Amino acid sequence: MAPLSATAAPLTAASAVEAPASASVRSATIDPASATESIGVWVRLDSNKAAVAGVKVTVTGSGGFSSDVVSGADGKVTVGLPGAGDYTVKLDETSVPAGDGVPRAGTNPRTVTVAANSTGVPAYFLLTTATGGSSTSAPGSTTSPGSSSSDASSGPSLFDLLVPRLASGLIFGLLLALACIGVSLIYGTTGLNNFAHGELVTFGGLMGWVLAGPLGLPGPIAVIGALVLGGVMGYVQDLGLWRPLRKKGVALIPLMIVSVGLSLALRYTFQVIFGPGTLVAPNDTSAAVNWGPVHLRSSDLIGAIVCIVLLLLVAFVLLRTRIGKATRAVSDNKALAAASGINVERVIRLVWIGGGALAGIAGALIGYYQTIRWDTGASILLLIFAAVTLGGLGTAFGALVGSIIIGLFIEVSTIWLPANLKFVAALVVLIIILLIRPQGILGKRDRIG
Amino acid sequence: GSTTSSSSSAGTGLTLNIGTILPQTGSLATLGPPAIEAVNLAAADINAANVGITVNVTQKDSGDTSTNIATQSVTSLLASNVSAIIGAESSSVSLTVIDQIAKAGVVEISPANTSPTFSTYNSNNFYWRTAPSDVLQGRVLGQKVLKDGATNVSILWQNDSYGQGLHDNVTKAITDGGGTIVADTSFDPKATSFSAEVGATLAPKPDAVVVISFDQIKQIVPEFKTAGFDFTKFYGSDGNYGVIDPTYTNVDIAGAQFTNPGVKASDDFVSKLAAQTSKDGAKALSVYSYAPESYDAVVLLALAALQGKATDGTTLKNNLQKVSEGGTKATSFADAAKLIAAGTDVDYDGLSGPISFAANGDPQQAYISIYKYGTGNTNAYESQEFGDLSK
Amino acid sequence: MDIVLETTDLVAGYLPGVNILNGCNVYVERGELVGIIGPNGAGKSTLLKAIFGQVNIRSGTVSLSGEEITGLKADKLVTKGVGFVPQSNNVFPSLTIEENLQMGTYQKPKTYKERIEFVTNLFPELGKRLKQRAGSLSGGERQMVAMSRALMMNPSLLLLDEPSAGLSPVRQDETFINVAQINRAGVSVMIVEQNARRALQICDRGYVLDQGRDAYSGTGRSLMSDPKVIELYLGTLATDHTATTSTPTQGG
Amino acid sequence: MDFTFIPLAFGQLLSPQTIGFALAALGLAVHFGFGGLLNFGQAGFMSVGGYFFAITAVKFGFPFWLSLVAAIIGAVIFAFILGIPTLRLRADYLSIVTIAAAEIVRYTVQTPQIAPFTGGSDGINGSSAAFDALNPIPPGRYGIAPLLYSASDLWIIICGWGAVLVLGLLVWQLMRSPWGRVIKGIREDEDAVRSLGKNVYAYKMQALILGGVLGALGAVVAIIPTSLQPENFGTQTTFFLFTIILLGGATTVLGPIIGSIIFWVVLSLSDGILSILVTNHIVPLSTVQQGPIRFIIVGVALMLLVIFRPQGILGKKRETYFSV
Amino acid sequence: MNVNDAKQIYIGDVGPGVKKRDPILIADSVTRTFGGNTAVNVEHVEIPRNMITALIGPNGAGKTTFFNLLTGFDKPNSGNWTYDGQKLAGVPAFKVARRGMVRTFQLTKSLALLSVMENMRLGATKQKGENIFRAMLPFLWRDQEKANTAKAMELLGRFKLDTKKDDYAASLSGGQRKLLEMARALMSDPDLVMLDEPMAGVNPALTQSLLGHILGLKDQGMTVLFVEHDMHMVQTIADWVIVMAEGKIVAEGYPSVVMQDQAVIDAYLGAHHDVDLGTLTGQLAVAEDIDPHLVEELREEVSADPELAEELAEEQNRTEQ
Ligand SMILES: Nc1ncnc2c1ncn2[C@@H]1O[C@H](COP(=O)(O)OP(=O)(O)OP(=O)(O)O)[C@@H](O)[C@H]1O
Ligand SMILES: Nc1ncnc2c1ncn2[C@@H]1O[C@H](COP(=O)(O)OP(=O)(O)OP(=O)(O)O)[C@@H](O)[C@H]1O
Ligand SMILES: CC(C)C[C@H](N)C(=O)O
Ligand SMILES: [Mg+2]
Ligand SMILES: [Mg+2]
Repeated sequence: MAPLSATAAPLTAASAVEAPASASVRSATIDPASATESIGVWVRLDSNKAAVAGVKVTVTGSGGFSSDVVSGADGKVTVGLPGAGDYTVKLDETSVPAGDGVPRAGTNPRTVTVAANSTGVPAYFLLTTATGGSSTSAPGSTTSPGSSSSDASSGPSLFDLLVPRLASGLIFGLLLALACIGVSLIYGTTGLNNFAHGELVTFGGLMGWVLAGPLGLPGPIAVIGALVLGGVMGYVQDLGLWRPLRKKGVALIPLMIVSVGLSLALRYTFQVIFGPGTLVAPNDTSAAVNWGPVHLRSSDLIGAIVCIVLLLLVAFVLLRTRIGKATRAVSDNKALAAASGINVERVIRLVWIGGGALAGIAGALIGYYQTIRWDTGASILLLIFAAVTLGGLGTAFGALVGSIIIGLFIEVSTIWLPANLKFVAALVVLIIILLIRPQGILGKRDRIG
Repeated sequence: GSTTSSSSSAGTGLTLNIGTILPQTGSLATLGPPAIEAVNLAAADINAANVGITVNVTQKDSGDTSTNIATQSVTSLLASNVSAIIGAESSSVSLTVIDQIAKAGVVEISPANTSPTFSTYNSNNFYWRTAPSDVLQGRVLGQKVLKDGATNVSILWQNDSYGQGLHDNVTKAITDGGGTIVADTSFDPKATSFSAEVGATLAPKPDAVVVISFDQIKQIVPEFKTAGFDFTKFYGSDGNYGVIDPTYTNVDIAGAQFTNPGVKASDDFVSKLAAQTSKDGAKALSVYSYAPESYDAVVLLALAALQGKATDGTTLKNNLQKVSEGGTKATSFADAAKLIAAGTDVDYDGLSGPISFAANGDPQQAYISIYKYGTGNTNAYESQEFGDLSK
Repeated sequence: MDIVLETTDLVAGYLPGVNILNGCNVYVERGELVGIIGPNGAGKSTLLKAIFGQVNIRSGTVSLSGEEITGLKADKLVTKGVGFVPQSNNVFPSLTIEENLQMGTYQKPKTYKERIEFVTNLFPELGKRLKQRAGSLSGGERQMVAMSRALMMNPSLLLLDEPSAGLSPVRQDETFINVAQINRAGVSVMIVEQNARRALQICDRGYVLDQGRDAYSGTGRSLMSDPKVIELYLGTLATDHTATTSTPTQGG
Repeated sequence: MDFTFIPLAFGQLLSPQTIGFALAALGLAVHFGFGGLLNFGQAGFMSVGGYFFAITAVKFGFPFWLSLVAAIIGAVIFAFILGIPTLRLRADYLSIVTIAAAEIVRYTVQTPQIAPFTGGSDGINGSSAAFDALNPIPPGRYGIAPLLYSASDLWIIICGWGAVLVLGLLVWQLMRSPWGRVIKGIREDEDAVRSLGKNVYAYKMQALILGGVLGALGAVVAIIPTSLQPENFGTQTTFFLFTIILLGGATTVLGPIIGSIIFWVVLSLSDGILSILVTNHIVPLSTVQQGPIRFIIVGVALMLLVIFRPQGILGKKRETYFSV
Repeated sequence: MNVNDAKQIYIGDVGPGVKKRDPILIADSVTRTFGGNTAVNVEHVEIPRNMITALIGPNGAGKTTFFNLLTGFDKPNSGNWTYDGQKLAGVPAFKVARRGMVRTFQLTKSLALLSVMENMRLGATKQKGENIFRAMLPFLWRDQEKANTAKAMELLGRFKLDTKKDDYAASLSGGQRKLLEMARALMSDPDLVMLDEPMAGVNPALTQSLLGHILGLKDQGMTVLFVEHDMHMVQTIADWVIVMAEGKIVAEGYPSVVMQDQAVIDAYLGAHHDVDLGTLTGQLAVAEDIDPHLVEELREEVSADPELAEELAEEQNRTEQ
């Protein structure tokens, strides 16, 4: 690479080489139209992109090639080249109209590599008047990921960064919470860590898609349909698989493995049926509200509201109703619950139906919020478990709190961390919180002895 | 996999067993079918030509990198004594199995790997590919962005071998040309939400955005739309070209442009593929990415076998370069086979372009096509750039 | 005879091939208070669990007021008026005391108000801490909750598995008095106890269980003074003591 | 019809992948089956071991033995980092923390910023050079068709099974010693063990390290014939490992090894059978659908297995009556 | 009563927190609160060495919590205690046990999927084979293992668990678990054994024979601190009794003395715990020391039911005669 001296030194490495070469080649012009290789110079203002005409630019290359050109009215000029290779492009700063400034620091002169058969290889100069403070934007400098490296003045403020992330984190957290409640309750009532719960979510999403997409039903009906079908799926699963296994007295860990198997089987069944691609339900994706930096679609807002309403409803059912209390009793001690006259099987069946329904609607809403795939549920399963654990296993409210924390951390962390580490942030938070409260945020410890 | 043996061909000829590891599952599964069908088609064409070589194909799944399927598929292919393996599509998957294949003395020829990593990878010359390194696509894409007038560019790219390589080369082209990367955001290939990433990408108000992904683009463009982005400033690449199609109605990305290595698939080829597809009982194809390259890969292997008069991996690797460059040009298998039979040095130029292998197994020249979307998410071939990597 | 509960040749067990109950025959007449005692591991808890449908019954029958209920599920039995206090794991740890008691009236929520009064009278300690989670209670407090939960149901047949274990002496006595009282009010009771003398005092009849069989039976008092039962099971500690309350213990 | 898939499937009996999973599963059995540590992050241990091995071998050019030691040290360090804060957690919480830790490893190694070191999402290729250099077997193809092995295949298979044998014996001996008794006691109730004067924390840590090192060694065996790919150490791998130990019997030493063999053989067989069915148009499926179908089969097989033999192939039936 | 003993247990005036001549465990101002509720608030207590001390008190008095604190299973809000002269506060549970202070749990903790014999062996201390490196070399620990097994067999015989030695602990009945727990604790030859209601749920005859064993252990120098609600047992073997109520030590003394203490009787024992409950009079008498409310209830019941009234009158006649 040629040295990139910031000063307007007249001699660059390339032009130094060129000196002893024969003078006859000097200023020889090659017709850019017919040349197999050419460089396209374009001089513009950095601020408003306006073209700057009449600026002198010299292109020099090996073998003594050199060509002086002047930018046209559109700021452009094309330089025909004798062949592929490295060329030095230098802008004559004295020819720049007064007040238009100088090229961005470090860009003049510059080496441009031209590959064979490349025409119009761009060699642009952006003129800026902001001299001293141009500490940034040296070409090729590695920029910090996830954030802009351009001048601080134009960079977004922390507020602008934070608020949209809080919004999307909150929405995602709420969606996650809906999906979590089923896991939490099923774990609570049956002790089963259901690894196939993700597939209930996927199922809901797919059903939502089928209803809204191919069947062309309106969105709200599709979402309600997903809720109903999710409940049916939960019921069928319990009836066809889990109940017989419970009857057989299969222990929890083997049951968990059954759920892993079920998850695999269902997930790939979805793939066979719905294909491996991403499915998108018809939706109005333009922003319904623009609060400063926050852009939300109407489906995002409605989704969030539906989540909140459903979560409140679940809370009410669990805390206040007889069946809700029975659910918690079953989760504590099945034998004793039965001895208290609770029909344990019925409670578990209800939990499956409810959990399936909530997962179903969560899936449908996730389909609207993001997109749906055959493995959508599986890909958020870890987050579901993390949220449930964070809140305290088996406590439905814990799942809510955990979900929102996870949702927020995933999004907010991207302000400081590379985006591909966003799950890491959430998981680290999970670990840290569990270190401080090993029983989860809302979990309670029992006594020893 | 399905074995397309068939056709009791010219009595005493050679039998070439090839396997494929192409994505039937995983994040590239949308781009698997065109390649899979093209391989079947090529085998059928070769066998139909009846020139003393029969090709047997065993198709296996490559999955994606999150499963270990590729390794297993390769193990099984190697054990069934294939002498060449076509695949994988994803560069990362190829990297998983490249050593395993090379150590077995079997040729691996990928129709779609574009990561520059392979150009310098020491595989004892058992690794080849018919798709050009992203040094080329990156350059074309980066320069295209600049030529369209954008100088402050954001890149949103998927963090894998392919994304990394393309990202590096796009970045180089843009900064070399005097532009600036204003936001450089990578995402996990398995990410499910992109709002933060898109937010970061758009925060510095770029003139253009380059998105390097696989089918995640379906989830990415709505975020752009919600943020009120103008899609004429949107650029994509081979990994996500064709993913958005007229059935995708939520976002109209009219004006978005995509690069894709290779030439536009010819109508003739497209209709032959369609016939093959229906014969195989598979779903009709909607994209043709890397179908020509896959077809050519099979043809080149068959030619190399004819040239070397043997079908073992070493013979194949020793003759691949020879049949691809220097000599009399031929554009179909039948023609090239005739030339070889006549003892003429052949230079096969296939459906995907003027394939001529360098010693490292890379094609030296290639076309990069540019496609542009119109309203209704139809896309049209715009132009193509010819690139030469030999210098 | 009006028999409320009867088991005939009951055989039951946990592990395949291992029978814990080997043909057990017991019955409870209406309004009767029957005690079951026996060495550790004799199968007393197993018997109660078998009656209550929580252990596999391999052969034999259980009948409730003449109706066969063998293997019927627990919640069905509750509907039929059977209450059960298990020996261990007898509270819902993450529910509050109040919620534990509510579970007692799960099938008849209307009766809650009335029953809770009755129960908190019985165990005033509980009444004061209705909001405490049962999981944090002391051993004896748990036992009170467990007993109360069963009493909330107001059953017509009550199966009690060592209700006095872990209770302080006064609470034990109180429990026995209460059981007697409840019994006098018409509830048939089957009580398993290790605090055997106390239990036999209030029982109309008793069984000594040994190795899954009803080895001896008789009125409470006859068992208490049966030398075989004393030797095998009751020991002489308590009697010794009653006789020699003020004898100083000889320490080493 | 092409029936080579049958011998081929049985070729999985010997494959390095089987060995790698057998070792990692054995490690998981130490954690979970014997010690009751619900470790859902065994893939993380594998990943760490693999990276320590590959980075030292490829980037620093360590000789094989040194890289192997590095892999072990890596696993030990990871065990400490993971164990010091988390071994106090209840089993189900531990499971989530370990799964999270494994995912953290997987995401972190792929960070582009440290890609020069870790290879980013490409992983690291070529770590077997030093190992192959030790190969005394003359080059060539060995075995009976269709099971032909190159000299380097054979070398890793021999060394791998040697390692399985030695480490299996070691674990077996440990588990029937008083040390193993303490570990099993902790599985049942750690407070009780504590009350008997055993340093539960230290024992758990030892078990975590032992199992982790086994996982790391498994990863080394698995990556030598192929390459190190971060995505290969995702949660799916841990699930497969659990499947394997439950298949074989979680509280046995032979179980994980047999489980691994069966798992891979069955996976391979299912693929072969499907191929035959599809190719001969016995089932109406296209090649593209065949990929997912085998996972459906694996999933269903897994369920059936657990349903009909919950204690695993070698486990004691008795244990399942006292549910975990 | 040990007043006759040559050695007196305490120094100075008997009362809560009295100094002991030879204490093995001394605790000072130990408190533990849960929420607003103070479960333990012990100002000073000393446990005499080589004696059997009973800790009694109403349900919820804080006995178990106090055990948990002393043995490191729970953290106090404040407080200090020494064992054998060494500070013990803040020492983790396993180290407490290693120093010879072993406890059992009120709610039993058997190691379900270990056989009864393995449970027992686990109780032994200083096992060479429990070191991971030595564990690999069986010849280093085989002899010790044999000795432990023999010892375990002997204990199991005493606890009537020998026939169950190869069964999983999960298959024991409630009482058997209690027994196993205690036997296991004894495997370690503790200096101070702390038993939390060891005999609750154990059948009386067996209890009786085990008491003999405990006395034997005391002869060999062991100190016992136990919580128990069975007064027969307390009176039979305890040398000293400490009474706890509402977290505090409210009385201490020789068993016979403490049990005559009116406060203890009122709060805990009841004056009539030897009265036969089989009669209404008996029940009334006992009810009198429990709760006036209960008495009232009983009387109401009697007056409502002529049969009962008759029965009561008859009984009273009999006793008067
Ligand atoms: N973790 C806890 N949270 C809240 N309260 C608790 C907790 N542990 C104990 N308590 C309360 O502290 C008090 C003392 O309990 P403790 O178990 O020490 O009693 P105890 O004397 O052993 O009683 P018992 O004889 O019934 O076993 C009880 O009232 C109990 O409810
Ligand atoms: N879950 C179980 N699995 C297998 N065997 C069991 C189980 N529970 C109890 N047993 C066995 O059944 C027998 C009877 O147990 P049970 O609990 O009925 O005794 P119990 O008479 O109630 O004794 P205790 O007075 O000690 O409570 C015992 O030998 C015990 O070992
Ligand atoms: C199919 C293609 C999108 C694959 C991509 N070029 C890669 O190398 O990974
Ligand atoms: Mg019992
Ligand atoms: Mg207690």
